[in-house]
Amino acid sequence: MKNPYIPIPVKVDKIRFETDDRLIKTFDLVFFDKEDEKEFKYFPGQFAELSILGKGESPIGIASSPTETGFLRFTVMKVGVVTTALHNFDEGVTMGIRGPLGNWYPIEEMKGKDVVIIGGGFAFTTLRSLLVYMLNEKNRKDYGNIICIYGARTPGLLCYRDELKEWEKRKDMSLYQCIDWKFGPKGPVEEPASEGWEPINLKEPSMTKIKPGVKKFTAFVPQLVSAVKPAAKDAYAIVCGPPIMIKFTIPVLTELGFPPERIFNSLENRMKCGIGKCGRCNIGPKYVCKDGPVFSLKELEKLPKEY
Amino acid sequence: MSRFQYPPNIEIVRVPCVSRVNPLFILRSLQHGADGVLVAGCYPGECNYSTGNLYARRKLLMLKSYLEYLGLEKGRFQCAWLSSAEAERFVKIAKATIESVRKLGPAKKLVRNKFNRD
Amino acid sequence: MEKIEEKIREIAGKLLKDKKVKLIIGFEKGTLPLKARPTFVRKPEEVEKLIWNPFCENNLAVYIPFYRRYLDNGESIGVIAKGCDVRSLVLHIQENIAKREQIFIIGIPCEGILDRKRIEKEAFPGEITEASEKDDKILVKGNGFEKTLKKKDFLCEDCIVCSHRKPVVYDELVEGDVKETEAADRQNQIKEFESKEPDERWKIFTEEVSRCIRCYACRNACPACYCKECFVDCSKPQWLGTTVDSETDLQLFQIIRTFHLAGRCVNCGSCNRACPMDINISLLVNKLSVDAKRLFNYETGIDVNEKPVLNKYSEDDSNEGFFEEH
Amino acid sequence: MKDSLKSIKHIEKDKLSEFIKQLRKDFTVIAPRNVKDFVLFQELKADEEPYLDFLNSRQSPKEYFFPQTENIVEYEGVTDKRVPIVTEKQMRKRIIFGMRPCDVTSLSILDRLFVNEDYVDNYYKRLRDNTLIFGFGCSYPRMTCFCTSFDSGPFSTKGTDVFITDSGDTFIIEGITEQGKKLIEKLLDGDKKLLKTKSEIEKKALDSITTPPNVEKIPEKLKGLFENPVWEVISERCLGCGVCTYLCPTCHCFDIQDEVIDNKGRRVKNWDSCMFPIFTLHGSGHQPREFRFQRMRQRIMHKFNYYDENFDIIACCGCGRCVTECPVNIDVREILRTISEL
Repeated sequence: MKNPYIPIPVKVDKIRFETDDRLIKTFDLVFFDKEDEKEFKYFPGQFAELSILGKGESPIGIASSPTETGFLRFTVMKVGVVTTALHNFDEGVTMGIRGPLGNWYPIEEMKGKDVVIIGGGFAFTTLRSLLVYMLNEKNRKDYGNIICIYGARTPGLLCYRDELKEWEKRKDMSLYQCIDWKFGPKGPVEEPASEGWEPINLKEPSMTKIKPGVKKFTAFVPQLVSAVKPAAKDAYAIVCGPPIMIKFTIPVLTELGFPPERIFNSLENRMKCGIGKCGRCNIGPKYVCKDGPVFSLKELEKLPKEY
Repeated sequence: MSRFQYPPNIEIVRVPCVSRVNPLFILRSLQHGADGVLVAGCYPGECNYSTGNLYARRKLLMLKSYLEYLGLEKGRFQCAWLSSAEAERFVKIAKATIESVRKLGPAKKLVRNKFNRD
Repeated sequence: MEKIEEKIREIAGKLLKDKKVKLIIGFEKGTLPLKARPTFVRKPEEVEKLIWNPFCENNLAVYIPFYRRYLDNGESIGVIAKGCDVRSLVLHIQENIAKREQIFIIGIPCEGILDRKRIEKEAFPGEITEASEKDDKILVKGNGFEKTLKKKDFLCEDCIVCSHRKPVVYDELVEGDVKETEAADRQNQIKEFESKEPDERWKIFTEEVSRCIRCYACRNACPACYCKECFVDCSKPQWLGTTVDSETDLQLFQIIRTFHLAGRCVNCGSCNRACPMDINISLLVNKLSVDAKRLFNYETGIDVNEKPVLNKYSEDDSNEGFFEEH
Repeated sequence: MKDSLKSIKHIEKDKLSEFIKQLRKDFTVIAPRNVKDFVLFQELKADEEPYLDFLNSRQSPKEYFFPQTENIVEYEGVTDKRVPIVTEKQMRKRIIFGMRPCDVTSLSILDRLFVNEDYVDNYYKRLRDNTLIFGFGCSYPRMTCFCTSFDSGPFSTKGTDVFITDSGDTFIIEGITEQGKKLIEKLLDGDKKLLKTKSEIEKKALDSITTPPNVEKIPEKLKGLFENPVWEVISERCLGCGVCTYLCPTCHCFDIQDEVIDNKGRRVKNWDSCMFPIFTLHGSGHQPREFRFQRMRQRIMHKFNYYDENFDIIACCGCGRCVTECPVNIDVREILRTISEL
């Protein structure tokens, strides 16, 4: 029987900085063994334990999509021991990976429906996976309208900026982006950014008249959602971001008419084993690592508020 | 200091003041392979920060007495007052320390050289 | 005892009625024989559950750092404190956890706490199902077993050598007088240990700590261990290995935790009593108090205006053991 | 009936060491030993007899199935180039001798977590598969015992391979599983009288467990109590140490850590406790269980509600260790009563 604790060896193929603050890097990992690659079957929303022998493990959402073959992509922020070690890596080193772990976004259930993707900051990783998956020419026809709303504190903190530029041009989806603050030479400046980023009606975001073709705003994500007003009929909303963003986005979605069973969240908790044994990532009886990380709002409403 | 030869089996860890020496530094050095630890600081009254070494003295005194009480050999952990101008004395102390540690032989207590208990 | 209890309830009731304190920390009857346990009284009508007897083994000062939210709001806490608890409270005041006026000390002259573990071992391999105490005797009963024990034979090691049975600082002192122990008796255990050869000492120390399961009960039961992040939990840098099968990590844990108490330990013996593996931690920490007294003539927790011993210095401190030219 | 009689044997007390000697030929025997007037399960030294005159061990024998520190990956090489060494070490078969029924019950609870259809913890399974259990009836349950609240009792033979009862001058020895029966086949045959003696001892033991809390409705009851202020009352005296969780035979939370000495390293599973704040502390500094009451709630909820919901069994076996060893006398029986009265 396969031992779920043993990491599979992978090579760090490419490393690049993702954001201007240089705290977030993207890593492309390649399997040494073709068999391992074949066995590593995953779906958008799942995560894996990045394993550095001698340092430890860190659970990170998979940012690549199963439709992209030949590599696994992870976007990692430098926080703890493992992620710092990861950031210090050079291309070409060997490390380990355990996974894929957890559940995934409801890609089957959403077929034939509209999808609204809402992301904030660097939590966009698994959303990128989902977006790339749905935009793949084989899958695109399975889904209705795709709206993506993505915000970060500054333009420099948006992830996957090259891809964002391509998605902006696409006709088969609409991408709305927003930023919180302008970035000055000495760090964030406490005034709304303006250049190229349209203001919205901050007091009554839903009253904002969006001019055709304008898709970049100075706003918080929840405000932009309420300005864009995605249609709730037959639509799914996938939300992933910092807790504070989720907290304020959910009421907006509810107001727009999204029922709890069609709003999905991806959660995060301190994890170790990733397979529901070590007992730390539970929210009530559910383990984020095994039963999650993707939960519908309906499921979350049944769970204690302990996350 | 550069003109004087000091023994090669010394690893020097510079700190801004002897009071920066956390007891954990000493114990971890012993745990991770040092056969002896010498803590040297400026003479009382000559502290660059006026009183750092006086605070440190209390700490070092107690730690030394405590470790010896628990049964660590006298000499595994030593202290000395030393001025930054006394290169010659540094060499002398270093040599004396090494000599006394050599007499004790390789450290056996506190050393971590294998994973499991026998 | 009844008299002391009555007095405690009277003082506590009055304090709560006058709203002088938000909370009183004291003892109530436990669910097991030989056991009293900490309790928290907020209403005057609840004072009836407060008790006092020689089974009140916990050092109640340990709870003060948990109530920072009260202290930050300028509220006061009443503590029913025996000699060692008081000294721990003084330490908290010295270290700015609380202001003197925020802690209302109901001092109790203490005749020493009974060593539950030692009494339980009297019944080993059986267990004690009933216990009561009167005057200088303890009556214990178990399955087909009954014994009368002399209290003075079953005092905690730390209580035998206690130097301040009578609270050194208090707002109200519950009546009763106690005789302090003789200074000469205070180092019994330490002296005996010191008389052994270093290798023998190291062996005993290692044997004791090798039973450690790293539950950190000693740390959490200690009123002086209130660091927000303990060095054992620190990951950057990671000071200490995390396993229990490496002997040196267990040794290091005990050495460093206890050394952290140098000049801060009041020898209440809480760590000893909390340890589920019966490790003799007093043997370690008591030496530090003895040294503080020997080297710097300092005793912990006596004067609220004094600084802890390692937070001050004297130009005349000894240079014992520093390198000397021959 | 005839067959079941065959599996009942008995042995005189002074012959026990001979029997254990036989067992030691093929097995590593782990049995209760007296360590400084308290009992722990440890490997017997040569010619050592187990210390069977005990109520229960201070620590449960859980550590022989779920060790406090257990290597999961060993590796070699310098930084960046470390490779796991996979070696299949042979394991000698073991016997845990004299395990109390509550601790045996705890294994059936742990089995559901470590060996289930989602994932199998190979390390636990290997230790479990290679161990035979010699259960030992509790003639004198402790005053803190409440095993009868659960699907167990002082003479429950469930989960054992061989079951031993102390009947004064002899041990009554029953073979429960085929493997167990085989091990004891050379011992003296027993008769019906022994069974009667056993049931008398059992009845006396059962009678001495007077007020076990009723836990039947606890899981259901706890469902609505998450936000109840009772948790702050229950947990107020808690010091936040790990005694209850580390002595508990059913607590199973662990941490994974790496350790390197020179060019060798290992990744280990270490016991961890939900009573420690660092257990759930996020790298970002976010802390879902900031207060003591939240951690206490997690412990009780996990045992009596979450575990029941996930695995259809309560994660408590009533051994009473957390009751006797808690430094501030937090009594889980009392908590259960409080909860059922709410």
